[in-house]
Amino acid sequence: MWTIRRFEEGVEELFSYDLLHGTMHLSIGQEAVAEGVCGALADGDMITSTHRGHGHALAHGADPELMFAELLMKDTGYCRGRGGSMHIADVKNGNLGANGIVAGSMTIASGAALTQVMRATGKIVACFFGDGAANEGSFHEAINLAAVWDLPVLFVCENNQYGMSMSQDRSTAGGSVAGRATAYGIPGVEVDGNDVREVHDATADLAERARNGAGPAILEAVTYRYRGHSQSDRDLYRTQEEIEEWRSSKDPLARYEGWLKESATLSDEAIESAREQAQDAIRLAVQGALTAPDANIGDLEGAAYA
Amino acid sequence: MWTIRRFEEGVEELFSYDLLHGTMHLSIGQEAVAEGVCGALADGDMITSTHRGHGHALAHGADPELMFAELLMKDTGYCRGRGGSMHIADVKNGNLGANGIVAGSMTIASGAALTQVMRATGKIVACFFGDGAANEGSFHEAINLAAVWDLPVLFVCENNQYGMSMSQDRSTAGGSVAGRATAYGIPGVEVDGNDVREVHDATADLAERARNGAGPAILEAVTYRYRGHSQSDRDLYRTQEEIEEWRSSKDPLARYEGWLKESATLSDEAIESAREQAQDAIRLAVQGALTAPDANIGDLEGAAYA
Amino acid sequence: MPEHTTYAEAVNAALRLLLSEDDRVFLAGEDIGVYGGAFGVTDGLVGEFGEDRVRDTPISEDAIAGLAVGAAMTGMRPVVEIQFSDFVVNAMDAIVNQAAKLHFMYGGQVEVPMVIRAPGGGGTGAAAQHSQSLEAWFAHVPGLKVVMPATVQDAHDLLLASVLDPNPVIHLEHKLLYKTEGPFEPRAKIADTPARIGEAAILREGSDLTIAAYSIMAIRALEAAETVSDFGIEAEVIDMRTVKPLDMATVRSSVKRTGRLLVAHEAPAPVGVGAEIVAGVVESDALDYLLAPVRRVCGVDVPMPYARDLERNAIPQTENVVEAARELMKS
Amino acid sequence: MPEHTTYAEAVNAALRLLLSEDDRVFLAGEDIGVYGGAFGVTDGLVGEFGEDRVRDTPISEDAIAGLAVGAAMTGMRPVVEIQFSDFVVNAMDAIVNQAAKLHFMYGGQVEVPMVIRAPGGGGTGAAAQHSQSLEAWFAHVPGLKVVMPATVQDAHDLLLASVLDPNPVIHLEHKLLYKTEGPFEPRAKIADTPARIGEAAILREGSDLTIAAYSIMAIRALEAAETVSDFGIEAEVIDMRTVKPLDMATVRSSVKRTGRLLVAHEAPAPVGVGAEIVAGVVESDALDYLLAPVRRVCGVDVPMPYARDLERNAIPQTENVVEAARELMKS
Ligand SMILES: Cc1ncc(C[n+]2csc(CCOP(=O)(O)OP(=O)(O)O)c2C)c(N)n1
Ligand SMILES: Cc1ncc(C[n+]2csc(CCOP(=O)(O)OP(=O)(O)O)c2C)c(N)n1
Ligand SMILES: [Mg+2]
Ligand SMILES: [Mg+2]
Repeated sequence: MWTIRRFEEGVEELFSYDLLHGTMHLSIGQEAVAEGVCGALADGDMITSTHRGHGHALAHGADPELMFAELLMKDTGYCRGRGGSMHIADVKNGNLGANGIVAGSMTIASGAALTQVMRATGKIVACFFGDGAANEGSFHEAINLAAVWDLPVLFVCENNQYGMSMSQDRSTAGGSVAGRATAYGIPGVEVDGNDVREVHDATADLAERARNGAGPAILEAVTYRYRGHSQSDRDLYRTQEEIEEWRSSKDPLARYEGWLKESATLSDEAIESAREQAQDAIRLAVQGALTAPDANIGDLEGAAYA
Repeated sequence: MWTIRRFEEGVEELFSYDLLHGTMHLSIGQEAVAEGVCGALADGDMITSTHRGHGHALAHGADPELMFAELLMKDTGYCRGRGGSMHIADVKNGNLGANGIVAGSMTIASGAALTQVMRATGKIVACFFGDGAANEGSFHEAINLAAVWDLPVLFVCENNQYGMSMSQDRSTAGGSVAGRATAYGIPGVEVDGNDVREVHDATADLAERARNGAGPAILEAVTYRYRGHSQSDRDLYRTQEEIEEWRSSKDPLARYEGWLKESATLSDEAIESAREQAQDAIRLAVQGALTAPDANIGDLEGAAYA
Repeated sequence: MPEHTTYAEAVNAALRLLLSEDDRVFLAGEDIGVYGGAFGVTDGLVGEFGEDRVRDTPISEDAIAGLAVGAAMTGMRPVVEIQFSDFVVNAMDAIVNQAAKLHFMYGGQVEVPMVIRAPGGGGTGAAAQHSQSLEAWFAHVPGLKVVMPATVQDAHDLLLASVLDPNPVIHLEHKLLYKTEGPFEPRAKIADTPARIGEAAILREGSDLTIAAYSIMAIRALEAAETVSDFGIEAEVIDMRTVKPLDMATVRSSVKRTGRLLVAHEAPAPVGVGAEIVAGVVESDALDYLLAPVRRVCGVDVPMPYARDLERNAIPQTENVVEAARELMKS
Repeated sequence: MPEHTTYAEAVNAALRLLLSEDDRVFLAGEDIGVYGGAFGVTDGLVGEFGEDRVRDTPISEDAIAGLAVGAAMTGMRPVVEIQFSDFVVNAMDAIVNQAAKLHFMYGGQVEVPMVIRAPGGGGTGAAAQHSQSLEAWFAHVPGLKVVMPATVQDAHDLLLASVLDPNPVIHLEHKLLYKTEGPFEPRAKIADTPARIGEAAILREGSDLTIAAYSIMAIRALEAAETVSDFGIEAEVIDMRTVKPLDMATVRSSVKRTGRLLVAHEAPAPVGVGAEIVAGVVESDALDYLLAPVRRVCGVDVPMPYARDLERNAIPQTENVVEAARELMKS
């Protein structure tokens, strides 16, 4: 999780130096969802991601240097500088890609899951989406299809309680994404998205189920976004108090470290060095990416086609 | 209901004489849904309809002669011969129109309901849709929007158990359209769609609720389609026994007449004459429509625009 | 398989070959199983290949296209059907923002080899929401290829070529062509298809004017060419066959020979494929060979009407092509 | 209101006027309330007119467009926003199969006076799924009108004209224009707008070539015209302003004076609006006045790349217009 947080902070820093293009959607505060879900997946399992996908990519094995390279418009970036922050894919590692379209990857996830069934691979697909995405028609069609065909896909709602400026209670009838699972006759489980262990265990159960042919499920992980929706957000739709409360008392990293200590799983020193490792890894990744060759501008004609 | 059935039989006859163009979707066997719902609406309430909309239009006050005129490609038809069977609208009477797109009228119904709120008219909108339509993204978006905004719209699922060749259990996860209401925190009521009195009473309750600002609801009326999906259907996806069973033991007209007799509401003679009246009305409507002037072919240029 | 068959049969035979030769191929769509598809094109396939390979879907066009994207990205070769091309409106995100873009957007990490089959066009009395010709939209989207066979043989050969293509291909069939008959040579193997996406065919040679058309209008153009020939007008008829990419080289060289260009398609003229064909000619040196203003014979710019006569008037017919060709020769 | 303001402010002022003068007008869209819209265009309006008139919606583009259709049919004048024009893919049924068709399909029983506002275009680094220019799709659909203002004043005046129109109008704004400044005269009443849908504007007169463009490319064309004028080339620059209907009369008469045509838009060339403008010229007697093949300066036929230099290369820039104009004069 420290890697994700340091990565996002690195992005903020590069952005402030005006080294990036476009906008960025940061997942600071939501690290436990990406970490908990991807940590519970098996080798070869796949994920589909969102516009807020840095954490998903890292948790699923992406190389931070190649991610920074993408954001820095380098030819060595995951998408050769063609995709940018909203579109990082790492197909080799099973990340089928971040998607700039809200709910845009949900039907794709069902299709990728269909391949696993037809090929009997025993693999599953974890589909990340936001609370706001639950009101798109694609959410409905993707889940209904996966449910009638018992496809091995786990729909993970990363519920940070806002879709841009819209709070979930203003946008989402019924008030619960996990609750919508009953409409499709599939399990819907809500967990504390800032408790990485709870996310991990719930994912393991539902992934196992899907792997065994019992079909899809919805996992709703309640969490919070510390930063604005994107770089241009003025945060007019929520209070500073609300943000402060989550940062101070519910931070997923602090909570996990607290547990590591209490349970004597790791010593303070071990934790400290883990933090430093993340810090160093990110520093090196940025340095490596900064010195990489720029994206190749000479090859656009015809590049739309394979 | 006799008017609807006789109308549909009239359509079949005209079709067999090759007097119609395109295909037709008949509602024979489903008359109680249209009749029960529209009969429970108040003056000025609106409906939106489907590709199988003849019954809805008639139940909401349409003139069968102008409907036949439309099917017969006459200038006096509801749509001047431009719409045809799948697109009959009777806006004066509050029928905002049949729609050839499955679920295509659902978001329109929410929009029309929004007008009623913003204009404080006290009117509601009844939105007819089929069981198959419940798997379109529009279903989800229209109902979620109506629910978060407490719009006065009643979503009426005319569940004839098949979407073309797809039985509901093969297409619809969860198995119940009314059951999906919980996903939106609104009431979902399932009724016997072949019992016109049950449909009427349930509609009255939910319409009242919507009228009072309590928001939308889903009414699922379970019924059955005697004829093929359209004129080209070979009925390969269901058994003749199944069709026979519904016709012989569950026919909505027979059941209503049975009740009229048992409850001594109407005498046999009165029932008989009601039937004959429907018969005569349809015969006259066909005659009138047949002699009307043909649709005007001279005015297509620019006709797309108001 | 007969020497002579229908357009629908030719598509069916191509699907059968694809399913039997390539186990990565599967079909999905509404009522394509036991029902055989709204136009009978998939008749018998579910019996032969089973419900795993021939999948009836819920009425969820967005999911149909989206599942094809996800399956194609992960190694399958989905051939999905949108029951009427009008319903692609519900699948535009999956087609335009996903299928068309992922290969480039992800820097070449994935290919999206999927085919969407959809019947388009009018003349069936199904009116405004079941009669559109929407090829112009797809031809405008980088990353998509658009195929529109006019002949029985091409319906077979181009579908095979579409599945061989590593890119998303929109394969638009015309409802009125399904029952048309023509000479037919079924291919024994998928790779035997001689069709190449992006290659037009000259259906008839002529020296007086060039008629560029596709799908059903190529057939009507051919009929029109025979008619005007009785008036001493020899029209060269080009069937574009694919509208993205367009084989402009063939059109330009023809125009250089004839000096006159007539373009015909069923979709309305404004910002249609015909405009692109015209532009592709006059931005080349072929402009200098034009002896008269170009002509477009297209659908009336109005939603498709229901009434038989109105519908007929809204759709370009053979006689409209004849008339335009004769006027073009006068100017 | 200042004498000089930004394009975004001019749209905002039009919305304010519409909301205050016509109680049938309401706004709906994603984050248009307290957030002020993704580009700040609706800033302050919810505070002034309340949540009943300025409605934040769930992330449901199909519902946004569909509710507009239903509200418009029943007497309201909805002005809804699609946050990025790329997301209209999710609203195509409501726009194309419903809004565009109902007036005709229902035999004139209803009118659908709705406006969909959407920011389009690239140059912001948002890449393939947030940078498209999709006007060609809508210009191809009978029943829709498509408006694309280039200037601050037009952004105000054409939006007012769009709401006055009894038909569905797609009002496409360019993201990079929002911050541009220009002279501005706010209208006191909606009906005071002098703008007419379907009327082009000649931004600059010239005798050597005609440049037809719209939206941001009209601005770039104007810059290019000033530059080539230093080389002794006088370009006439036409801002089409609305792409459906197209004011071809203005383009044709200009071409008859200049003898050369250059068309510019940001969308890729294939089956774009530029092709229609070209076709509209060469199917008229203006063809005879053409001294050289026409030129199109359009976006590269590729999804929009992220990297700054790639993005810049994918989008037609002022220098591309300059270059094309100079080459056109040589040929
Ligand atoms: C189809 C579509 N509609 C709207 C947007 C603009 N948009 C980008 S992110 C976002 C909010 C998404 O909310 P949520 O799904 O909760 O994800 P979060 O940003 O909270 O992680 C919106 C409206 C989009 N990218 N795609
Ligand atoms: C968006 C869309 N998809 C598919 C179709 C083709 N189609 C017309 S009716 C129908 C079945 C609809 O089933 P249901 O909603 O249950 O209505 P029913 O026909 O049973 O009355 C289908 C698939 C269509 N018209 N529109
Ligand atoms: Mg969120
Ligand atoms: Mg049904």
